[in-house]
Amino acid sequence: MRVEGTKELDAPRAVVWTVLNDPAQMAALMPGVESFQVSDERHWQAKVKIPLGLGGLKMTIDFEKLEETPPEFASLQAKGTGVGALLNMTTEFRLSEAGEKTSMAWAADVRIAGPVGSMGQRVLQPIVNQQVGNVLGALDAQVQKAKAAGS
Amino acid sequence: MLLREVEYACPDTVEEAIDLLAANDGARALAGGQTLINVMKARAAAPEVLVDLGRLAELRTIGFSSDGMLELGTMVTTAQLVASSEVDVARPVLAEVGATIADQQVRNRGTIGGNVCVNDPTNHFPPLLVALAATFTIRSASGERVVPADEFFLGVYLTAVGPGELLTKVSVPTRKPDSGDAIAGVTIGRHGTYIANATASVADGGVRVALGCVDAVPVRATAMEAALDGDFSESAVRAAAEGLGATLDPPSDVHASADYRRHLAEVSAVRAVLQAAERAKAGVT
Amino acid sequence: MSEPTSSRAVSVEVNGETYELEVPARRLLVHFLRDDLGLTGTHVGCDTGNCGACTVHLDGLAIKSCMMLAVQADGARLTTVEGLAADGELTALQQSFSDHHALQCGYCTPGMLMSATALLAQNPHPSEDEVRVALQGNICRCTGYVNIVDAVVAAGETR
Amino acid sequence: MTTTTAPTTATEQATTLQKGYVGQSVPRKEDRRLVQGQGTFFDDVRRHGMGYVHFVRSPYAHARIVSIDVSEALALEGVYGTITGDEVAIHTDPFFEMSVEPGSRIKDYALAVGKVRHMGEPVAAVCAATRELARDAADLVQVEYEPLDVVVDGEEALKDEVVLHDDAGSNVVWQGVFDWGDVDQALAEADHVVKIKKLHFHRFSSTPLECAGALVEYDKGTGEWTIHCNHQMPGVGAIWMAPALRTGIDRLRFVTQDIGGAFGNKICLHPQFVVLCLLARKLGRPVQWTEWRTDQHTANAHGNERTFLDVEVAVRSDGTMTGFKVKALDDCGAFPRYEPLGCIIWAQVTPGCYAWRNIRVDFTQVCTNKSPVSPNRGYSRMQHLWLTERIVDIVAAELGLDPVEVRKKNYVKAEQMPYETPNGCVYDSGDYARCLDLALELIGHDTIEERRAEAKGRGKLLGLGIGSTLDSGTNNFGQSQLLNPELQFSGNNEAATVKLDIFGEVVVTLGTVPQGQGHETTAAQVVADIIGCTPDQVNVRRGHDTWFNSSAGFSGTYASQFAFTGLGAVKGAAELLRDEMIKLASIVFGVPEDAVELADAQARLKENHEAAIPFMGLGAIVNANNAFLPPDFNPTLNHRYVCRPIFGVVDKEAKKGKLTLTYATQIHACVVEIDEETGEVEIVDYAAVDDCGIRINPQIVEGQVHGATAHAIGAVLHETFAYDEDGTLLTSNFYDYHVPHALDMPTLKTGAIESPSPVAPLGAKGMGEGGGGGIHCVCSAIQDALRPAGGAIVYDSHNPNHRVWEMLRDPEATRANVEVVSK
Repeated sequence: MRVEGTKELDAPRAVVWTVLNDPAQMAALMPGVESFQVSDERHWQAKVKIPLGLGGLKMTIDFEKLEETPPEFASLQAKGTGVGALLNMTTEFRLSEAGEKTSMAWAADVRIAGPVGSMGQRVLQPIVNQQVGNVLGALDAQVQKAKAAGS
Repeated sequence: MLLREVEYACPDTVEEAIDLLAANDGARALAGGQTLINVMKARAAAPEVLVDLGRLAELRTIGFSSDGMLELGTMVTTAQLVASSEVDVARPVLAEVGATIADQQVRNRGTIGGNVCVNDPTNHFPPLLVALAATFTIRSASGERVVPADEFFLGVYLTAVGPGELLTKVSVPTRKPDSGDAIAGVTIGRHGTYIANATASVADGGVRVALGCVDAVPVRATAMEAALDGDFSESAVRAAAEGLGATLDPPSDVHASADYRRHLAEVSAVRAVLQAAERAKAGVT
Repeated sequence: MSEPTSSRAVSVEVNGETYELEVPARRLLVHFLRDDLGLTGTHVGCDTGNCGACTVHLDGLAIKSCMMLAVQADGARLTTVEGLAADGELTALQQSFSDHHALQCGYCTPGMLMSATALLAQNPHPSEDEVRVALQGNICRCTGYVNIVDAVVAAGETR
Repeated sequence: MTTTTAPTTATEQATTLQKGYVGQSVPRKEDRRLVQGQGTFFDDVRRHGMGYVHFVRSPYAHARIVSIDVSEALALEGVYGTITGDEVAIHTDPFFEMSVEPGSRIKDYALAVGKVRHMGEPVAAVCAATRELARDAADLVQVEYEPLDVVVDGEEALKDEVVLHDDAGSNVVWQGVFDWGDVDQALAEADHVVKIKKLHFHRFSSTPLECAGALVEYDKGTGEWTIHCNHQMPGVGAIWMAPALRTGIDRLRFVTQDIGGAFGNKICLHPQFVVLCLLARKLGRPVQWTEWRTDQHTANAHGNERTFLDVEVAVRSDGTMTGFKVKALDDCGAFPRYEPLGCIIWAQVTPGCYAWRNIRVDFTQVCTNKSPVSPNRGYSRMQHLWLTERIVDIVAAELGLDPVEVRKKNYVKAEQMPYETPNGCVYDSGDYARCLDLALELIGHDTIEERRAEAKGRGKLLGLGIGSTLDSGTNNFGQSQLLNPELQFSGNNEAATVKLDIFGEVVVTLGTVPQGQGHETTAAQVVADIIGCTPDQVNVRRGHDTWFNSSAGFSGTYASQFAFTGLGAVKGAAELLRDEMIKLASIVFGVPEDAVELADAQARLKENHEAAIPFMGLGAIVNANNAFLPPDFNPTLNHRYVCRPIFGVVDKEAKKGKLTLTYATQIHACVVEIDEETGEVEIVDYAAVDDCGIRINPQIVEGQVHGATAHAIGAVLHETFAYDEDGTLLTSNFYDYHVPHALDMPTLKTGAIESPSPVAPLGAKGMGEGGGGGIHCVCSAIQDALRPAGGAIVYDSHNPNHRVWEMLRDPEATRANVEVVSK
């Protein structure tokens, strides 16, 4: 399933880039993160409990940075394992300057394998859309925080 | 088919239920269980504690508030609602829709509270209750709050009911003279799961339209509502619905592409509004 | 306050007999009936509550025993297919199923009978449409429902 | 009443054979236990100390297995043990493959070895004290996978860019050309050539309500396994399992009791059963496995998916069709298992119901990363018959001909029976045109245009459809030699025993494995007529037991053959018993044998009914009081008969032969309404007319017609095993795989004629599979309904709302598929 969009962020590109490339700040964006561990600058791991209302879906997600061209482009791969579900996601973003603001074109290819992927088709897309919405909302907040801290 | 280990409690009072929900991280209220048990069988979700509401008789009542709202306890079963004379008088569309939910066995166990709290995008009651401008009473140790339908549904399996809270009742405005409600949609098989649906409620020359199965939560067709402006002629309704599909970002699955869902949402909205208006004119809902 | 526990003593009346057992909280009612009580007439045909092969009566209402925990049935009165012809005499509905060839492999039959018995208790002379609505939650892969619907309508007509 | 049985004018009894119990709707003997919940299905069997098995299954459609760690699972209290693919590879041999190269090089083990090839493929199994614990432990098995590229489309698989079986080196399982008559000449001489680029027959299966499973016991002392199960073809199951387990056939005892439907889907259970056998031996305890619905959908048995490419049909100006050619691409999923038999089984019905003589089929079968297939009601013929019916409707639509008239013009005629097809099969009897007339009468064909106009006023497009189909019965396994000349399979056989016990009980055992077809009842009817008693007096033992029932190499219930081979065996054994009973009585009476008759459960003098010996007397003499019998007469009152149908040998060069023996006809007609706005399809009228020769038990026959029709209606409108591009099955349960329920099924009208089979022992043809009549019929009706809305061509066998809507929205996209070249 591919989701994509463009998000305007009210901060200079450098600030946005820093937020997006700091694993610790990234962790704050993700839903249901219970613990977070950085292995090296290209690899990190998160244990999450994706909130699904009826009880969270626990997953361990390994992240790997695939490509980056500071300060405009990066791509990232995430592989998650949990009982009943396997998550494979590649995501990328491209930042461009829009005056004082930054425009972020993003895309994510999300694949969920396993029984949950097979069962939950009709609910997964809305869930993914919604989680993406949450992440973008959190990103906005995090960028504002970073901007405020930097200024 | 086989659940993960789970702890179970069966409280005798609402207060006790709320205490149990608050005291146990990962606790879920168990109402009819017609979705929750299934999700647990798949081990797609695994609450650590189930708080069974089965003995809470006070949540099984159907009645009226002092201001004339129809009040449905969270544990009112769909079958109970379908057979209720109060519902038949106050808001018959609830029974009409209830009678098409799943099957008789599920209607005998499934509850209105469970149906709305699950908020599966294909569930019948969430869009209906949005169209009917229902309110939801949520209780916690710190008291009671009332949430309007437009703010109740937050996501798939997610509602305004937070940890340590319990939905105790759903309140629906009783129908006014010259009002009409209707649901239209396309299902997988007859009386099956919805692929897309729309509910319309016409009253006082205005209309509320809510779409189901097109997003994580019911979607109000506000532009269409505004465009109608009291004219419920077929041409006006069709004109008002035009472009509605294009505003949606529905899921695509084995039963329907996103495009087909957009189309069905539009067709369903037209049909629901026309039928609701017809019923309003005829004085029946 | 009742504390959450992972197992619980359950007392149920099944087909007129009372059983008291300690049951794990996670055990489904259908497995309790089949594995713990040995009442294997109640069947499992799916894992999502769609097929209705596990239909039993809980305090007189038809329900799917795969969508309920055994502990939830504490204090309840249950009837399974074994309880229909308790004295060995087939009920009119059971006889009608045989007369109309309403069963082939017989796997869905217990659930069908329980749903139809509940219908006839409420509505002794159902129409074809009413029968179809009442049986919507029971899947049969053999008969195309033709003879099942006939059998239930006929059982209603002869009452 | 929901069934409108055809009016008497529409039911014609063509038979002249004398009817006793045979031919009557005798109530079923099976029913009494089943309506009381007293049937015994495999999951009802319990053994002391048994362990429950749960399979660990692959979430990936294609991946290398890097490692499997079972230590955490083994550490869980109550876990008895585990097994992985590595152990399977040591303790068993790969299953026998029927194909030639490259398919023959495929290695298929009971668990994935080294690699997984479809979602849900078992990679390990856990055995524990309870069902719940087994699953808990399975969740603790750590499997590390390295995902590989996935191929889920047959045409893509042909490119071999992603190869499933490295040993084979190609995804092609089998490939060959069948060429009968001279299709090139037929096309050259045709007035019109109708070309269809692509038609697709989708994946679905009958999804029996009872899933698969077994309880397996191992006897350490004798090395024997007892498999309490619901396998529907134990004879062939054992042929797969015994060599894999490196044991003898008689070491595997299959026991079935009641079976909750099978429809072919319980033929390929040998991989799971071998795992159970290994676990039972390894753990020294009975082990039990119950498949779940999700497992059945993801990893047991799908019907064959088939794509038809580059169809060309030769048509004369008068509407006579003289031949067609096609490239058929069959997708068998991850492992061939019962395949490549599907690459030939369709040839039993090569010309469908039609008299065209020039046919070329270029047939290829490939593997993809999807569930393996298995025979499924109408196996392989249904796909091909759908093609022939699509051809007829497309030809009619494109040339402006009446679909009824085109059919009648091209049907094989009653007076041509028995009719030899271009590939040497013999259609034994039938009258297709008369069946069609009856079906059309039942749906009120004469008022169709008025109904069309009336529906239009309600925003509905109304259409009429016809499905002409054949149910070929009694498989000649010699057809496998047309795929692989080296195979040592041919003919067929089935066994039965009939005996008279000491107290006069008549006891029958069957080699067949019934799953709801009422064999206990129909066998009793046949025996009762032959030995002169009532069916109630005949005890037909439930189920199948390879040790205690007599069985033969091809024993089982499949391929619409019970009426021929199963009842043929019963008849043969009963006749042997009858003859012996008469001889015994003649000795007792001291009269010639022809003075004795069997009736009313007695042997009596024809001339003096008062002089009679009850069956009990006969049984007692032979079993307990035989001293007075003459020394040269040694009766057993216990007879086995093997019914061996006579096919002759197949011609491997010309690929011709009698691939099967009986051909039941089913002609369906229906009326659908399509919502112009939403594409929703509603079947508003439906009729099925059946001709299976003599009907042993008309009620049971009609029940089979109903059931087959329901499967077909489910398949055409709702049921599909759809995959995404990653090989994830999107319809793994009954939510998304919607099977028809009572509200979805239209009222079915049925009619019947009886054209007795000249070749079958009782004049009765195998039936029950139904040949997919409903699929052909509904496709035909949808195309007819869409005619005024742009004339879309129905190109797929699966037509849910969304596809019909797309055909309404963009009919040209489907019309681009078709071209007519006229002289």
